[in-house]
Amino acid sequence: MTILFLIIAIVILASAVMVVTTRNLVHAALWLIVSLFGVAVLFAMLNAGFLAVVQVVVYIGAIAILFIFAVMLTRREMRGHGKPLNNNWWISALLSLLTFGGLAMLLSNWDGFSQTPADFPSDFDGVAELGNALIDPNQFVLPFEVASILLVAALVGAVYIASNRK
Amino acid sequence: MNLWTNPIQVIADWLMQIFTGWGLAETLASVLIDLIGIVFLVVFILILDVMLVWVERKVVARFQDRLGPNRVGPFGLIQPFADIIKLFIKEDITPEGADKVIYNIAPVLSVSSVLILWAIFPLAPVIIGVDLNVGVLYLVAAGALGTLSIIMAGWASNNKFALLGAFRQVAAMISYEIPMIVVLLIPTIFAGSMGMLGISEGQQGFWPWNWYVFLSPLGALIFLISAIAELGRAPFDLSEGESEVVAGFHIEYSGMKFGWFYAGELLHAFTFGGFWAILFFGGYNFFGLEKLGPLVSAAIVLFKAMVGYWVIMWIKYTLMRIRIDHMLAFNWKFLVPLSFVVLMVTALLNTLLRDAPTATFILSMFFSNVIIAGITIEILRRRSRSGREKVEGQASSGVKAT
Amino acid sequence: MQNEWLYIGLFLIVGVALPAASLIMAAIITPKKSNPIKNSTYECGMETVGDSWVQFKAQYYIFGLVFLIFDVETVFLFPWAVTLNKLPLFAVIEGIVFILILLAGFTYIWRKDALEWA
Amino acid sequence: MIPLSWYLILSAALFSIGLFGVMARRNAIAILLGIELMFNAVNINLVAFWRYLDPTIMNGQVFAIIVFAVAAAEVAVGLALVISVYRNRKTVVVDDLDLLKW
Repeated sequence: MTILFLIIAIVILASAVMVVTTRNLVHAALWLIVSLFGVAVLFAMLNAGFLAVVQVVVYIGAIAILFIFAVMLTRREMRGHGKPLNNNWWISALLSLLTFGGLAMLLSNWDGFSQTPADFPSDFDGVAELGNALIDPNQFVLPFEVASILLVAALVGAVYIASNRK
Repeated sequence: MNLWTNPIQVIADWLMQIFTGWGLAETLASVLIDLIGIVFLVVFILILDVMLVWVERKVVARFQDRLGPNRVGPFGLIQPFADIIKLFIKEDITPEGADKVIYNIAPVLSVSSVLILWAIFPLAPVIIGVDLNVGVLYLVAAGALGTLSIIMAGWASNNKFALLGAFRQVAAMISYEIPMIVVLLIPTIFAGSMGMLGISEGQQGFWPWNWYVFLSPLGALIFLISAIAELGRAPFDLSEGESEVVAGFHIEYSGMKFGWFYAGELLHAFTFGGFWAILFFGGYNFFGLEKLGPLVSAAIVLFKAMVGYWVIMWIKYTLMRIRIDHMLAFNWKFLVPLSFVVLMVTALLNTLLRDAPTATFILSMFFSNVIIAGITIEILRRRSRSGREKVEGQASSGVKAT
Repeated sequence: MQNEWLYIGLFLIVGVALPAASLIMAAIITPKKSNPIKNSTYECGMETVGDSWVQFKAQYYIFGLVFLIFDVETVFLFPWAVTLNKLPLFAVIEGIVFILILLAGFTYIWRKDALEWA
Repeated sequence: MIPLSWYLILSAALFSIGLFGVMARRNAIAILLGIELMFNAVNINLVAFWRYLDPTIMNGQVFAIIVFAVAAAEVAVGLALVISVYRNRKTVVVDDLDLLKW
């Protein structure tokens, strides 16, 4: 179990590094897929099977495809043509390292840092529970409907921006 | 428990005894047994796949009034094996400028995106890889990997035709995925479960009235149409418009890599025929025959899958290719609204009629679908009539002007 | 739960390994006599002109975009559909409202001709 | 079993890598890729907390799904903006997009 986690973590982080450093954007999008697939495996390890499958459906099936479409539409930047990173990349690297260090320090001071998992109920149907939580008026019915409105806003806005017909 | 009522469990127990006898740990032994089962299943599927090549060629020959393969072996049965040997020893050409790694990954991903569907394929209540409680979404997720493999193949080939074909194919596939996902919600609603076994059990009964095709005939139809588009078969085989983009995304592939694309497509068609049968045509339920034993159930499912595959072939070899703009318009302006309407009506009726007797439930579900279909046809008729009048009006006025 | 996904993982590994193994075997036994003509990009016998990155229509992106939005929406609907048999009427109405909001946006972009291919 | 800290450290590292991508990349699409990494770091945290604290309370998973919706909306609008900018300025390199500096 631990070994599996370590392998997955290394895959996720290594491909994430490839995402932010690769010159070829299609390769970067494919590395992103590898990284996100690793995250899906983590979700499955955490007993969140529904989220693992949704991760594959949404990220690999839709978002990655959308990225590749967008890269193809803006193809002039595809090849060579200068550096992938800007001139101040070392400041960014420093800042990211600082962020990581800060986060790690903050987290390690927290009491529950090395907590072990809670007992998992044996006959637990995550999807049904999720459905109940989403439409229960005392829980998340408002976020559920607001998510729909958010999606509609994104749909209308993005179509308006992207289409060249005025 | 004996070999007839639960063969897999008996064999697994027997293997378990052997392995633990060798001194293997219990967990390791169970993983090993799983692995053996998977390898057997995958090899079985691949052999089935080889036979599908023969079936496809024979059936298309009959559709076109030919004989089909009949030289190698009885009825040409050995023909697909000869084909495979030929593909296997054929020189493999990687075109110049291709992105080698991605170019080689794409065919593997293409076929494994189909193979992993069999992990949740319920051949019988006790013969199933694993009954995921998110089975229906797993189907969609595997389809997402297939889409990815196509775009990878098209992009890595460094060929204009391949890229264009891949883009068209992917645009069509993702578009038709929407009605498919929406329609997949319908069996989920009826069964109250996303698991494939739950859906199969929801359709139990001696008579086939409980099959979801009777509760939602429109759903079954939409699933079939979008499955065909997902497969990229005629009439939706845009990527293979020979006169435009030649062979589409796999134009640069040769030898065994092409072979995997081809085998993957056939297996995909068969698998979707199977899932069509499971989701809408009762799965392993067939006039009580499934009670005889799991092997009979498995035979029933495979038979139904073959029928579904035959329907997909029938459509493929009957209809002509549809232009991409017509195809996308048909999806977005017809299938998507229709599938959402069917979903909403189904959800509403399912709740309103929860306490009604079964006969009332089935009949009202069926007739609600018939009414929706009637209204849809009426709307289409009005629209086409007004469109025709517009065109004819212009034509007649044009005649007057001259 | 854990074991289910372990099984899927094993299946994925076998499903990738078998085709990959066959490709590797094929790569070992096939003849390798490449020459520039053979390796050139296929374009109906013509010399290839320019880059393979042809300019694509923005419409591809628009369809991808609409697909993404609907995809995420159905993700919300799956838990709803699973529990639907046990829910009171208003919960079903909530789901239908959810769909109708999205269909309203869909109708809007339809009216704006964003779904036309040409 | 794996302690919670491992997941948290992994997610912090993923977040930092994403942050680096957002700050250092020149191409606007690559910046959006970095943002996706950050979203996923958040999701790992949410799901890990759900699993480790109390699995019967679904808050973590519901939040994760909302993050999916937000990520989808962000990608859709973000890439639409990139395409629109590309159409007008013929570039997606953010350093060259200095319209507001005039």
